[in-house]
Amino acid sequence: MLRFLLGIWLTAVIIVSFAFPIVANPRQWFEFPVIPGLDQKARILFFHVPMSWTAVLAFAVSMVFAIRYLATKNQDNDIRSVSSAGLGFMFCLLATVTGSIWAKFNWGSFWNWDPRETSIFVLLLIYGAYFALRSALDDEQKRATLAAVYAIIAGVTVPFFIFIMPRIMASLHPEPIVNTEGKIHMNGTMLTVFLSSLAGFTALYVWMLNLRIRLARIEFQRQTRG
Amino acid sequence: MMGSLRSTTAMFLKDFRSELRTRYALTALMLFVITTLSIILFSIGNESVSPEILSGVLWIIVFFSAMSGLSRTFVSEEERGTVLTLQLLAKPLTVFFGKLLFNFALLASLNTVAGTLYIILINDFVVKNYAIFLLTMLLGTLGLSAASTIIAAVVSKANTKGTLYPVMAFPILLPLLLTVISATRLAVEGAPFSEAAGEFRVLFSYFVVIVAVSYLVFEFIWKD
Amino acid sequence: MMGSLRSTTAMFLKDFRSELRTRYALTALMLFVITTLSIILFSIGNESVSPEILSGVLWIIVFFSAMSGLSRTFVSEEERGTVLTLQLLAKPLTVFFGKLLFNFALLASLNTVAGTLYIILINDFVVKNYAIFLLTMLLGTLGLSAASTIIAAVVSKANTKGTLYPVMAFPILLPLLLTVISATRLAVEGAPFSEAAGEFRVLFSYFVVIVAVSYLVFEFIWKD
Amino acid sequence: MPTAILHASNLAKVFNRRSIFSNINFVIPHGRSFAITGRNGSGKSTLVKILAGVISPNDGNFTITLDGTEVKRDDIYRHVGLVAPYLQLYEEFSAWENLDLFRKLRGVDVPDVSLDGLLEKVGLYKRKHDLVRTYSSGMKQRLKYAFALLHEPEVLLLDEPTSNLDAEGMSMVSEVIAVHRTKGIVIVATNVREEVQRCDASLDLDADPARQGVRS
Amino acid sequence: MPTAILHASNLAKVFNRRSIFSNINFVIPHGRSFAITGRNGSGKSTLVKILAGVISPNDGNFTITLDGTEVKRDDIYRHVGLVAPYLQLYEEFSAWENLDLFRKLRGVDVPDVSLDGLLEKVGLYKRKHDLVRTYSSGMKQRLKYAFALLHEPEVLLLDEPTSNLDAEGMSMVSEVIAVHRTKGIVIVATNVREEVQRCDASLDLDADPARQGVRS
Ligand code: HEM
Ligand SMILES: Nc1ncnc2c1ncn2[C@@H]1O[C@H](COP(=O)(O)OP(=O)(O)OP(=O)(O)O)[C@@H](O)[C@H]1O
Ligand SMILES: Nc1ncnc2c1ncn2[C@@H]1O[C@H](COP(=O)(O)OP(=O)(O)OP(=O)(O)O)[C@@H](O)[C@H]1O
Ligand SMILES: [Mg+2]
Ligand SMILES: [Mg+2]
Repeated sequence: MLRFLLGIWLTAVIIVSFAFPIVANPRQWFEFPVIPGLDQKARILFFHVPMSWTAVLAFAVSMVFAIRYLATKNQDNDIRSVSSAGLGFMFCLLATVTGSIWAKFNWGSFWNWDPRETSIFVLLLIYGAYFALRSALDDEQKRATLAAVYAIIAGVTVPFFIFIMPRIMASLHPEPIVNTEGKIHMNGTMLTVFLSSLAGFTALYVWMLNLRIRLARIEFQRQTRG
Repeated sequence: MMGSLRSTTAMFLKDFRSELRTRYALTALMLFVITTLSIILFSIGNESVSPEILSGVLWIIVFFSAMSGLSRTFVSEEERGTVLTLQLLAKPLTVFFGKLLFNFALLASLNTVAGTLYIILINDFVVKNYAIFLLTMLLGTLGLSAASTIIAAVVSKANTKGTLYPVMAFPILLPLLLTVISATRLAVEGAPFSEAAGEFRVLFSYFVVIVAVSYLVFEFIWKD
Repeated sequence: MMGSLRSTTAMFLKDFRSELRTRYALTALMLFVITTLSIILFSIGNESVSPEILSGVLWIIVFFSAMSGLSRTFVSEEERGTVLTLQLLAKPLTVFFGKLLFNFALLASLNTVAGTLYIILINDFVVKNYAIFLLTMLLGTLGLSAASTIIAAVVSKANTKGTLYPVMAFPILLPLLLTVISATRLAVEGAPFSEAAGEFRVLFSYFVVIVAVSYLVFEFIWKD
Repeated sequence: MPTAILHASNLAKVFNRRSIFSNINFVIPHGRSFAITGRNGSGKSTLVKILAGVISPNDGNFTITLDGTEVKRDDIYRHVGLVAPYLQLYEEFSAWENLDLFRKLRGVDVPDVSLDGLLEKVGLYKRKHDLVRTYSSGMKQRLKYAFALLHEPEVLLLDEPTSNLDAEGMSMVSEVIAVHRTKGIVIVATNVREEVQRCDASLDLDADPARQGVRS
Repeated sequence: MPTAILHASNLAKVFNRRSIFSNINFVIPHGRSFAITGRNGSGKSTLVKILAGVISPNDGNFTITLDGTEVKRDDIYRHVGLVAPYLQLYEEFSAWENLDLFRKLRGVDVPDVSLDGLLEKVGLYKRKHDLVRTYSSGMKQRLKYAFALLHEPEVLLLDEPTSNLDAEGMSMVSEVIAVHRTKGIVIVATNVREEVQRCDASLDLDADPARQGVRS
């Protein structure tokens, strides 16, 4: 039941985000304002940003359960951790793809080592390595432990990027929506749509996570018996 | 903290001596540095290259050599089955810091060779501010050896060691590499020391953070 | 000549499996290439580099891949004490050619990916004469894998035989690398095929010589 | 030397979901020797490794108490000595270099003379400067005894104590057991009937309901 | 199966200037079992390795003749099977993968069923798909028998045949020896008196004038 609501919700968001016109100074409730630098292209914001945020969220969750695993040595925590990591990887890919398509039209090229691009690229590398490591370990306790350890080690190095990237290269990437001056380029409508999309994607993530966890658990039980 | 210092040095000396006997790691490292350097020299020929690129290349060489040599410390313990022996002889941290010390020594000697040769052989690479250059080398070596040691510990437990090591190490080392490269640039451009302060702060804290994390997680890797 | 072909392939498959146990391991290889490449990409950044240097850098990558396979080849047999087992199972040459095949396969697959990505990702690196480029890649890979295999064999015995053989590795490798680099340059400069004929002759004969020599000396290295 | 007691209460070990053994219970008081038997793959070595503190049980727990104070898990390695087939010493070093490394790693102050004494006792004195790589299987086994006794542990764990040894080596082993029994605890994991009978008490893992021999 | 004969005439081995043994002479006709004894470090394994053709004697020579034709040194490995403590199998593979590798490497056509039979015989059938890394010491020893018997060699070399084995394993060994004795030659290097006595003939390396036990 819930999942139908989710489906309807997301389709609504998609339709709206494309249907509503973008005008210089919106009067009707259904009009989006122009965001300087990205006019029609602003629409992707409704997908690109939620995706990236969901990815970040998923990795965070994965990290939490990784730490829990090390604390409890309970295999179930590993199941949760890896499931979330997988989803994070997927959303991260989507964000990159949408992002780079966006980049193509905004900055002229799909990829040009923009800090944001670099950081997400590294994120992909880290979790690529994470899964490669998992596949190279037979014993499941070891697999869980070492994967968790690696995720943690990688995790602590991420902040360094945030710090050094600006020093090394300037970014073309638009300011965070909630940026320093706290000025918001969106009007009520746009913000509503944006936030609904954000909520929609988060819900999608939660739903998929539960599916994967249940699946993994069943798999686990099956192997225990067989 | 790191077990008694005495046993840590013992651990270090053990690896050191067995390296002197087998020369596996050292061979790999040196072979790589020398070969790569001569490739660079050859391909540069007599055209001039921007110092930016040169400082990048220097650290590429260092990174690659590190990747081809530094995993040995743990991998060989694993393959000869002496892990159990060590577990019965010393605290995990003694082992870790011993290995770290060894990798540092290895990498330091490597970098000294690489750096010296680089400066001597490549004319376009002129260090204008040695204070920056040397400090970068030092901090870079520290951070690099710390990160590659803990990753080596993880990789040693995996099946595909050869190719997995750089894959796992790179994303973790990247912030370090980017920083040392920009610091090296400053050294070559002859910027005042103060300008590199930011880089040094990053490098130092990187080292501290990695060691701290290793300190916390190593036992999980070491004991099964 | 190389023991029966069947047993040679068996030898090859054994190393292949122990390196790539799971089907996912292939992604590890991909990542390996991507990693090595992105290091280059980072240090190049957005500035433009001469094709000469780029062709040098390409071969640094290739050489690195060769090294990472190298440690796997004989040293691990030595350290795990499975040398005796192999001696009881097969003729020395079966072992050698098995290992050679493995190193070649590993290197070839890595290079294919690396070369392709290199051309795609690095805009300044434009191959004008693909015939030359591909043939160079092939011959280079052959020569490099042959050389690194026999070197690995020597290195693995270095401790027991207590010698400095490894140092010889460098002079052995250098001519090969320099030749492939200049050949690659020709490919990039779009020289006519005939112009690279000299390089190809060198590369081919290099491969033949190395294999022939290995064929003769391997038995002495292998049996103690 | 302090009086040692070893308590094990319903220990269980599972490897990749295969239960090796479960609810193992025993108490070994000071001055006793204890035998662990069972067919190949029954879990002797696993149990030994658990008691040595190098792998952790999936269930239950065990404690070594010295003069009433319990030994912390991280410190167990100081108080146990292990001889086992899966124990490897450093082959690129000589016997002497190995022992020298061990005392330094452990941070125990064993004078050179007692190292020599130890080597004499295990019959390797004359060969102490040869690389372990060149040792025969029996000589390696002998060196493991030096490894296990170096730090005078309260608990001595012997997994297949007499394997690879000749008659003279075997008598050395029984002497070691006899002597060490008076100083602390000796645990022997073996398939040899005589060795089991020589111990004060014994545990047969095959008797364990959840036992897992090779055949099963 | 061809009739095998093994001649050894004044074999001598020197390891960096230490003479291990010298002028060892013996002949082992088809259908006999031959024991090699001697204290630890007396040279049993060295002699075994020489007979297996993996190391060469410093003096003297030995020949294996099958139906009167002498086996070339390079081909000896086809006709001998070895079980020894210093033999290592591939730990990252399962028992099955190991045997599969071995038959392919040897280029012998052993059908899958007989691989299974072999594994059943050494009691590892149920565990054939587990990695050798996870095997117990006795299970590894059992697998070595599969390694040695796979290609049905004429000469079977058993160095410390019963080490790490349980009662059932030992009976397997004596069966293997009994059966193989009828097919060719069995050479046993051991310190266990019973095993020596069970053989048709024996050689005591300690009796050798130039003998080199550990002590000397
Ligand atoms: C390959 C190219 C791109 C990648 C990998 C990428 C990646 C990301 C990531 C990871 C985030 C979320 C993390 C954060 O907000 O700090 C993000 C947010 C965002 N991106 Fe991108 N992006 C790309 C290109 C673009 C382009 C071309 C634009 C617009 C011109 C854009 C606009 C935005 C905006 C507006 C946000 C929201 C910022 C915030 O709310 O914090 N992105 N992008
Ligand atoms: N590679 C080598 N280099 C130098 N000396 C060696 C080498 N291999 C063996 N030795 C020496 O040769 C002697 C005989 O070794 P060997 O392994 O044959 O003894 P063994 O009779 O098998 O003893 P054990 O009963 O312990 O197995 C030993 O003193 C050993 O130290
Ligand atoms: N790391 C591991 N992973 C999975 N299974 C393991 C592992 N170590 C041991 N086992 C299994 O646990 C069981 C007990 O092993 P253990 O070595 O304790 O047997 P054992 O009683 O010592 O046998 P042996 O008499 O041959 O030494 C065996 O079935 C073995 O396969
Ligand atoms: Mg055991
Ligand atoms: Mg022997």
